[in-house]
Amino acid sequence: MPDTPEKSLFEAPPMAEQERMVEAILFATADPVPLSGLIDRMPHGCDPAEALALLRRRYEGRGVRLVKVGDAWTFRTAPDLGFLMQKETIETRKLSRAAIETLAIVAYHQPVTRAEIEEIRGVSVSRGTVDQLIELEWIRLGRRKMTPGRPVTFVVTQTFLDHFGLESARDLPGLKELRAAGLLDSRPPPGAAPLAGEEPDEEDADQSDMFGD
Amino acid sequence: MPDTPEKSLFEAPPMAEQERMVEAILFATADPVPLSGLIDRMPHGCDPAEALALLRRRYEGRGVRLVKVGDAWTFRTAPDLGFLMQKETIETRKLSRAAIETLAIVAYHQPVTRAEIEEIRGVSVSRGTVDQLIELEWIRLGRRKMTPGRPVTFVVTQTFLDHFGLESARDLPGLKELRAAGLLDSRPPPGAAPLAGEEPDEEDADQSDMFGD
Amino acid sequence: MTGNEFQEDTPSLGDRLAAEALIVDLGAYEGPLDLLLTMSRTQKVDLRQISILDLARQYLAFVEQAKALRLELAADYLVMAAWLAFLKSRLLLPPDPSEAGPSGEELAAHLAFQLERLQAMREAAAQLMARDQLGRDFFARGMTSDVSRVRRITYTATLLDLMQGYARVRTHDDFRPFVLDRDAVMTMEQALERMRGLIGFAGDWTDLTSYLPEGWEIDPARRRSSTAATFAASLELAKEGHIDIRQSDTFAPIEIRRKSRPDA
Repeated sequence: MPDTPEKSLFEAPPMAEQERMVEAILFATADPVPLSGLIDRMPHGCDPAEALALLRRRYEGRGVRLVKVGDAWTFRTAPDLGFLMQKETIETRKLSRAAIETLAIVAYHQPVTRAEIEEIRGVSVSRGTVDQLIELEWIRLGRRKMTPGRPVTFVVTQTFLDHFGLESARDLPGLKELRAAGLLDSRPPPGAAPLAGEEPDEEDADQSDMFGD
Repeated sequence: MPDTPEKSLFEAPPMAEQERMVEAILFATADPVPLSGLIDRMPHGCDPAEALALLRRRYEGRGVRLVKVGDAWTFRTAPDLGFLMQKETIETRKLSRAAIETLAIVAYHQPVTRAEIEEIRGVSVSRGTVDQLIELEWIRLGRRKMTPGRPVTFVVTQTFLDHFGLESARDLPGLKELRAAGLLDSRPPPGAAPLAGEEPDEEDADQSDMFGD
Repeated sequence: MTGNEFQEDTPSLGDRLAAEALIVDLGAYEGPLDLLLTMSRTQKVDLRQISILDLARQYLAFVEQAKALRLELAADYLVMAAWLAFLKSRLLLPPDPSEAGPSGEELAAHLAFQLERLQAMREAAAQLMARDQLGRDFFARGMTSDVSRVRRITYTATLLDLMQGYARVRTHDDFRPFVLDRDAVMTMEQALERMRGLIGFAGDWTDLTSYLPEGWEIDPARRRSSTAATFAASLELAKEGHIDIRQSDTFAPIEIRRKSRPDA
């Protein structure tokens, strides 16, 4: 608008550019943005009201629409596509410590029986914990063990590997590597030294056994 | 694909409609959605790949862009408009020089072992450095190396690609030049011959896998 | 070019200042390789044409100076110094055919390669960090709860949680400060469970000691443990509003009774 009396020192950006700016701001902002908020954030001399009108027209009939909420503006998905959004509201919760430890033991020792998990953790494994891990599809039943009572075993699933970004359970670091990475801060007590010296090796041996290569 | 033999009972929606659907799904999510995720959520018979190509063209030069991250898709604001977004910026933890270099080494040499990182940097990798990068979800465990000791390896993640606006690890700046100059070879020190005999070949095989060329 | 020989023996003022600066900033270097890379920059040539011999001399001179200044050098620096001294002798002496192992040239070439590679990684890291970054230059969708229809709870954990969890369970045995494996121990949970079943029958004030499990009142260790547990459990029950507690005098028997609830 070169003919406005209070013409700024700097030319305002072209309208197409202002439209892009409004588009980016509304996209990235969590809450609807009032017109005043747009004016504040855009370069001097911009006219967000006009940019909004253009943008609104541009998104007409698209998968998302520019809508006015009170006196603020925001993008919303088109109402007729709501059926696609059903998976969008997922509430994530942190897994309990008991569940993480149980899961870790299954991952490192699979196939492992419930009794073995309890032996390693030193506490009984609640039914709910195992159920939860099965429901999450992170562990599943493996082959029965050929020991008295033929107990069922647990193994981790492909879903587990996907979730934790692992190519295989074999890629999990062993105790020695955990220690090297500083994930294992605690040091064995001085008295237990000879045992600690052997332990990592044994661990590694266990593991390659476990995954049978 | 109307000529496929197992043609579905319901006609797939027209491409313009599929484009709207992809647009709505991707607009609603902050995280990249893999092609498989789109296929899962869209009506049977849809071809999101084609819809994505159309959509990408539609958003060219706009305030937001459709970008590919690994095998997933997402909308991101145009980088030239970053200056408008200062209010949204979350203060990111400043990475140490060691962490930045380690990250670069993982990205360019993946899959890479801790020993290889140390060999390249000439110092031991401090505890916490790898930790921090894993916590940022920029690196993750890769396949174990088929060398003595079967050490764990590190590779970069999709989150890393997303953060640095890379479509794939192949698009790392200067990758081709570095490879041509032989600077990505794992060249063992002279005298360490017996081990070196097998390793480089395998390394190359692994790497071309990773960068998929 | 001709000045080169001369310079090696008597370093110029500039070189000396540079070396002193290096010593002062030793803490800024991440190990000997980093220091060598910095020194190699003073040669102002392509890393592939660098003179490893010059570099070795420079490094050894640096270590000597540091020693003269009684600066503490990390072991890494001394190991590198020893290795470079060995390399220097190999480069200077004519090759001995009877000697096994790689030649000086091979070793020097590898060091040059290492320096070049480290430099390349540094540059790559800088290029990487100079890229447009998510959350700084470009941005993700700000609002993600666009539609709220189905609410599904997913549980999440990170690989770090998993590895730390495993580390925790695999090490707790080593660190259990003491172990309550004695059978003469009653926990408060056990006492609480026992009392919950019993208080329903106790209408009037009853001595707390009558709640001790059968057989536990004789053995002193068992009596001590069960008394403490039962007492703690009764406090818990009082707190929950199930019972009243009284003690008429110091050391007098502690008595409890079920609380009569107004709504019961």
